[in-house]
Amino acid sequence: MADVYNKAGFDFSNHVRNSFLQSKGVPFPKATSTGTTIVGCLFKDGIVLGADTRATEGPIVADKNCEKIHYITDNIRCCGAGTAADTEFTTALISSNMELHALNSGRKPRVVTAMTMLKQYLFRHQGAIGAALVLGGVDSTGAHLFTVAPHGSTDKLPYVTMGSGSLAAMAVFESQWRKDLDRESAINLVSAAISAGIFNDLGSGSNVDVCVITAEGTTMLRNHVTPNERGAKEKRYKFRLGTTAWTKESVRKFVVDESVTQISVPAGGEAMDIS
Amino acid sequence: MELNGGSVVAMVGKNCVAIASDLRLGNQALTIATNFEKTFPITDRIIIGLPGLATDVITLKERFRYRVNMYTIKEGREIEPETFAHLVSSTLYERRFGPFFVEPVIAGLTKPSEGSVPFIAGTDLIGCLTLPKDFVVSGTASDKLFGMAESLWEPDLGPEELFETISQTLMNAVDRDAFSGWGAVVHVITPDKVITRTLKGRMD
Amino acid sequence: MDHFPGTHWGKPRNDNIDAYGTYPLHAHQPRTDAFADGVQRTQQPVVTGASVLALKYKDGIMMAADNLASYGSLARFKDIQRASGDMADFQQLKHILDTLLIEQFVQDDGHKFGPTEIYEYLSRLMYGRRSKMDPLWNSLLVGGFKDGKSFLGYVDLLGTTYSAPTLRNWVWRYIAQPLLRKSVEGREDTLTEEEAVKILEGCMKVLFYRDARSLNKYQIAAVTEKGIWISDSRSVETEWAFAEGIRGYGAQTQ
Amino acid sequence: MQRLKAGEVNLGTSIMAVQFDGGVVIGADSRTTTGSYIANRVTDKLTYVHDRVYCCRSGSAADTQAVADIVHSHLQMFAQQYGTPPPVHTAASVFEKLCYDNKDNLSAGIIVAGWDKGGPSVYNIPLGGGLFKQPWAIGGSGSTYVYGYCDATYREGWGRDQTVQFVKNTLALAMSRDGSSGGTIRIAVITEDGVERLFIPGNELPTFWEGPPVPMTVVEAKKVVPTAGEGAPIEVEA
Amino acid sequence: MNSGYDLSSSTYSPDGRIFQVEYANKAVENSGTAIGLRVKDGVVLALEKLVHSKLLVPGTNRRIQTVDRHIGIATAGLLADGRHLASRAFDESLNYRETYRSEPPLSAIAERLGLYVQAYTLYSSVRPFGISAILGAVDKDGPALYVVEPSGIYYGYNGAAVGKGRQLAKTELEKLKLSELTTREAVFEAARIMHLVHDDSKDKEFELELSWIGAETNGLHLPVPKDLFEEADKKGRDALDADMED
Amino acid sequence: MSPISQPTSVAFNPYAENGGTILAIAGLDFAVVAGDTRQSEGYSIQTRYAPKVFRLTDKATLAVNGFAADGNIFVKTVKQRLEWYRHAHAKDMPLRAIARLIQTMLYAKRFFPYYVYNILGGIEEDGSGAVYSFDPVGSYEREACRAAGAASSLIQPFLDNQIYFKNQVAVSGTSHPKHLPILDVLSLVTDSFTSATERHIEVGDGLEIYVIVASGRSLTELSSIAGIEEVTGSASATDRVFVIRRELKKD
Repeated sequence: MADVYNKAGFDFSNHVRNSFLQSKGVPFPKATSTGTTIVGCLFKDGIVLGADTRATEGPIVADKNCEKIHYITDNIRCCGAGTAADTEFTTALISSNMELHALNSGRKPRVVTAMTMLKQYLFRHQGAIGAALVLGGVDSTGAHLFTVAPHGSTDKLPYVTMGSGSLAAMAVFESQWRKDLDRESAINLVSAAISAGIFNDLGSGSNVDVCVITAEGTTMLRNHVTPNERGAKEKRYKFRLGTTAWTKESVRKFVVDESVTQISVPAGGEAMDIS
Repeated sequence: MELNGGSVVAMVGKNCVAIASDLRLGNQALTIATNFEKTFPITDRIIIGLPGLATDVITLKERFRYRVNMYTIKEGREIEPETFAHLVSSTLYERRFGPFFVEPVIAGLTKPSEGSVPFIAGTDLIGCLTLPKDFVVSGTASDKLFGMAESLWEPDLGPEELFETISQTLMNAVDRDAFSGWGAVVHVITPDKVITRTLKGRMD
Repeated sequence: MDHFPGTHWGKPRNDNIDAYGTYPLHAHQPRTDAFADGVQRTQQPVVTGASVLALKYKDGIMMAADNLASYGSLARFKDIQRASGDMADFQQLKHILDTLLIEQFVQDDGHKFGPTEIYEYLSRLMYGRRSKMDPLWNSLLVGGFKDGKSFLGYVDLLGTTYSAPTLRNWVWRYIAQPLLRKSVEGREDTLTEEEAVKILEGCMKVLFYRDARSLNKYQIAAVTEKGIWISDSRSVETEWAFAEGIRGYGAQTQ
Repeated sequence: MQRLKAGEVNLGTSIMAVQFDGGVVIGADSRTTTGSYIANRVTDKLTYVHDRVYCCRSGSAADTQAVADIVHSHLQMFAQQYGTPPPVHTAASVFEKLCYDNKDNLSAGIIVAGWDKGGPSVYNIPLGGGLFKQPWAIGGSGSTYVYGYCDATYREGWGRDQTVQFVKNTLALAMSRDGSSGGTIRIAVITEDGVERLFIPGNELPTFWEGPPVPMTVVEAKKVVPTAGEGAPIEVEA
Repeated sequence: MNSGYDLSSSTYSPDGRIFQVEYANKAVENSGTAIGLRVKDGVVLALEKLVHSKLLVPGTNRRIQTVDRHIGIATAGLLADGRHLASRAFDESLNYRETYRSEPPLSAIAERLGLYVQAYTLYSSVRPFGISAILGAVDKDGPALYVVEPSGIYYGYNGAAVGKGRQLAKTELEKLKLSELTTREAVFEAARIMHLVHDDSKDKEFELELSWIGAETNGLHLPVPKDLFEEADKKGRDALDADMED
Repeated sequence: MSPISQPTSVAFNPYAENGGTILAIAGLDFAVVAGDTRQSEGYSIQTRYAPKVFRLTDKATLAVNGFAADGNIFVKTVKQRLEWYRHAHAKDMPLRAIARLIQTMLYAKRFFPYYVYNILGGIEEDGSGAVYSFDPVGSYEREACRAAGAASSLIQPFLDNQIYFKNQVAVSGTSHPKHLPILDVLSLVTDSFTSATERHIEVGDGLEIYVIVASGRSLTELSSIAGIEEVTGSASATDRVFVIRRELKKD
């Protein structure tokens, strides 16, 4: 059990076994993926990022309200599409590396640094880590927006989209994006782009998350638009107690029943002699 | 997942959580054992459900026990549900390219001083955490469990009501799943006790 | 009765097989030879024509299509007007449809095909061909106007059909569908011709921006009560200036 | 030809570099595709590796970016170590070594061009490595359509403006035929004095023959239009 | 009288005739007249359809039929044979299109029909067609007019007439400068001739059928439109009356 | 991961999967047949309104789900056969005969099947509500309820639980009802679909519920339902067909 303090990096030790199982016809369980629409766009004072909140396992919605805008540093955020675990852990890794880098260098973190770390990390794994990212932030050199594809290529653009809903969202950007939008219009545009993904791409759904990053600070608008609330059910499905038949019961109580018995002092008794 | 079969579901109630698993252990379509519990207590107030490849279920159960013990020793306190969920997640992601065939479900209450708040979580086989407010499902009957739970669950169920809802959810789901079933066990965790009941189920 | 000169006159007839003497009237054997097994039609498209967008508006149906037929990624025929999918299959389809229309013309019995009849025919044709595992590799949009009602329908190579206020095909659907849905759904009865043209122009612009197999050269056509018009070849205004200052893909600034 | 990895972003690309007396002109289209979707329509494929040395990238976006980043780092070290800007040949050689040594894992076709004390030069590093010094080089999927045009058109002794025009025309022709190339044309003129960037927007590209004009057609309802030989007459029932 | 040489079309008479074919011609000669005019910019077909019963619905049982968009056929003789031949012509036309992906020239259709009709003169088991067919079209070479006879022979014409009144009709046609007439003018001439050749004494009622192919029909074979038909019909009738008064 | 798929396959696949879900429940003297209206392909919605439930006669409705082109052709063919039956016998084909007809038609294409799941719901000759469910090659069974299609695995266990009272212990001395009241059934149908819409990406947009009511049954409960519309075919019909349309989520 030497791996309590694990070495960094991945452990491939089950690989051989798994390949064997697979060759024997045991199906590989599906990883959660975020079909996803994620977008970002530059505006007058900074960056607006957006994401839907659906996570899927095949055609099943695994999570109706997941968070796809990940924290990198105070002034940098990253939206993830692709294999959910990969986007989660990749951004977490880069986030901590950024923190270390900032402590090491004593400077405020820059977006290009995060971008470079991400692309080198993903390139090193040659596409095996299925993370498609939209990275945005504001640093001393201004506002920056990038996409990072799973193989480690990056793009620098004023408005970007990623994920299965990226085409729908891009259509909105291409027909409505203008230079130097104000904050409100930028938020609305990003919401419209995400909504296009939510309503036209089956892999995307539920709510719109928005994050605004400016030189002044970062505002996370979690569930900024919620166009897909579930309505009330027509019936209630509470069961009568005793509906389910069971054979055995055991109860483990945390509170040991105890009764405190007052040991009465004889009335008018004298104080103990302690001398 | 289909090699040994099995399903787990966890639900949030009012000041309580419940977690339930079936009892089947199979070799593909052949049922080998009908007392294979897939839920394991981690602390008094945390239970983990591990449906999946039986060898990994046992390996991971031991590994989590070990890691939680190490945590307890190092930190000198009992692990909290959310911390444990991240421990599970990281443990699985270490093996991103050679994963355990297990999709854990975690149910627990935070410590009393923090209000005994219900906590449930699930991850996929490589450790992607989901933290829903209502229920988590996993295993070979996950589709059916999703359908059942989505229809039956409602907020603020008391421990006994939650027991009925989670039992009905699991039983009816596994009855439509060839790889799960043969009875079930349900745990309801409340601030002052854990109620464990074994359910009568179809034996086919 | 053996009315027809040709293959079998002068040969003994076999009444055991042809009890009602209908051969060759109803029992044309498909002509096969030693190579018949080797004959396969389109199993994957070779020349792919570009796609068509269509929408319903107040006065009828409007469509837009770019003029490009791509061969893989080579723009080989620049002056072909409209099509979608495999060009050879599309030309075959046009021929079949033409034959049908000649038959109708020759019969001269007062029946005229409207858009719904053409659509039904094409969907049966497409489904029939897919069932023979010999599909016509096209997606078709049928738009028309008859008896005061407009019609718009879609058929693809599998025979899958549906009617909807906005339709499009191939990669275009992912890009143009959201735009069309947003601007058309629920407004089919109020959209004016100018608005419809504007919507399609907006779509064509985005498609030109984002589809690697499109050209900034397209035509718009409309079918209304008054008839059909097909515009000349036109282009949209495009916007590139914002990109002039972009340098590199990352940290580069020079 | 090495294939792209599944799902990889592709620089379909038309790229080009031409030397003239005082420097080199490099140019590229701006399209990046995944399948037939244009992931980026304003890509900058002209990549800085040192002050007077640039490269044009074609192939996998991830691979060429990684290689260019590594070379960029190498050349910075070189300049610091030897106190002199790296010659174009040096830069090209580093590229070539990386491409050759990793030929099984890379999908990169790169043109390196720039100016050094020896004057302007252009190097072509095709898929799999190899270093070829040429007065002009074209690359990427679009280049196959314009080799003939280049052979027929190129002349030695051109000045800057003629060379720029040649690059512009060649790229526009390649972009019009190759679905994987398109967007705008980005050009950089590298001379001793510096690097001058030129930008030709997508709506101002040089145009050539594009087929006969297509006229407007109007068919009034209840009228039948004659057809010349082919196709059904268009009949409209009102 | 014919010593049995007329019992089969596969048998010649001693002097080299096929009586069955000649009898077929008789069937044509007893039928209402059909004429065709090939003029400057089109073709007009006209036909005298004898109405043998007042119970028939006017305008039905058309004897001028359409073969393809640009081809019409008028037959004199047995109506059923005419229908069959028109259907065969349609098949041939489609077959030509199927093979060559262009609209068939009339010469090709006439040739194929000629061969087809001729095949019915070779076998004892069948009888020859009892019709002569006038085929008219405007194809890529301009206006064309052919007649296919029961023997299978076919000729191209500027003006053609078959059926009862063919002699008189031919004489009238020969008087016209066909190559200078427009299609519209030819419609009037055709109507006039049809009224002229109709023999009121023998056949009481007839229905005039008129069809045309030309610039005004966009190259399609269509019945002459109602207003023009009525005008031409009236003029033809009037001309006849004027002749009688002379 | 990329939604753009290019037609690169060597062999032509004559089938597609167009999503959606259908279900039917039989009551004592009524039957309910429902389906969502989304038609999808991969991650894209082809149309938000493509009906999956069709009225065949005044006592039979058919729900089809699977490959849409096969489904549409199949329904057209069934309707044609029923029309011929009417011509030959001057009456509508009885429900159980339609069920057998559908089996025969499906099995006739055993080696190039219609890739569709059918559920037939209606009123039998004895006036009872009935549901017949079919597999793509014609195996069929009369049941009280059935879900099919993309989200069938989500809905079927729920129906087991709520219609058959599976795993529920009745209050001692009583037993579970054999048939549910019509309004309860309709609520179950709606809840089934809203739940499936939440959890299955291919279900949504709209819901169409056909209700077939046996002759003589009171219609008062139905008249309380908002937006219910009668679609009975012939004026002389004694069995009545209604349709209820509801919106579902569109994401």
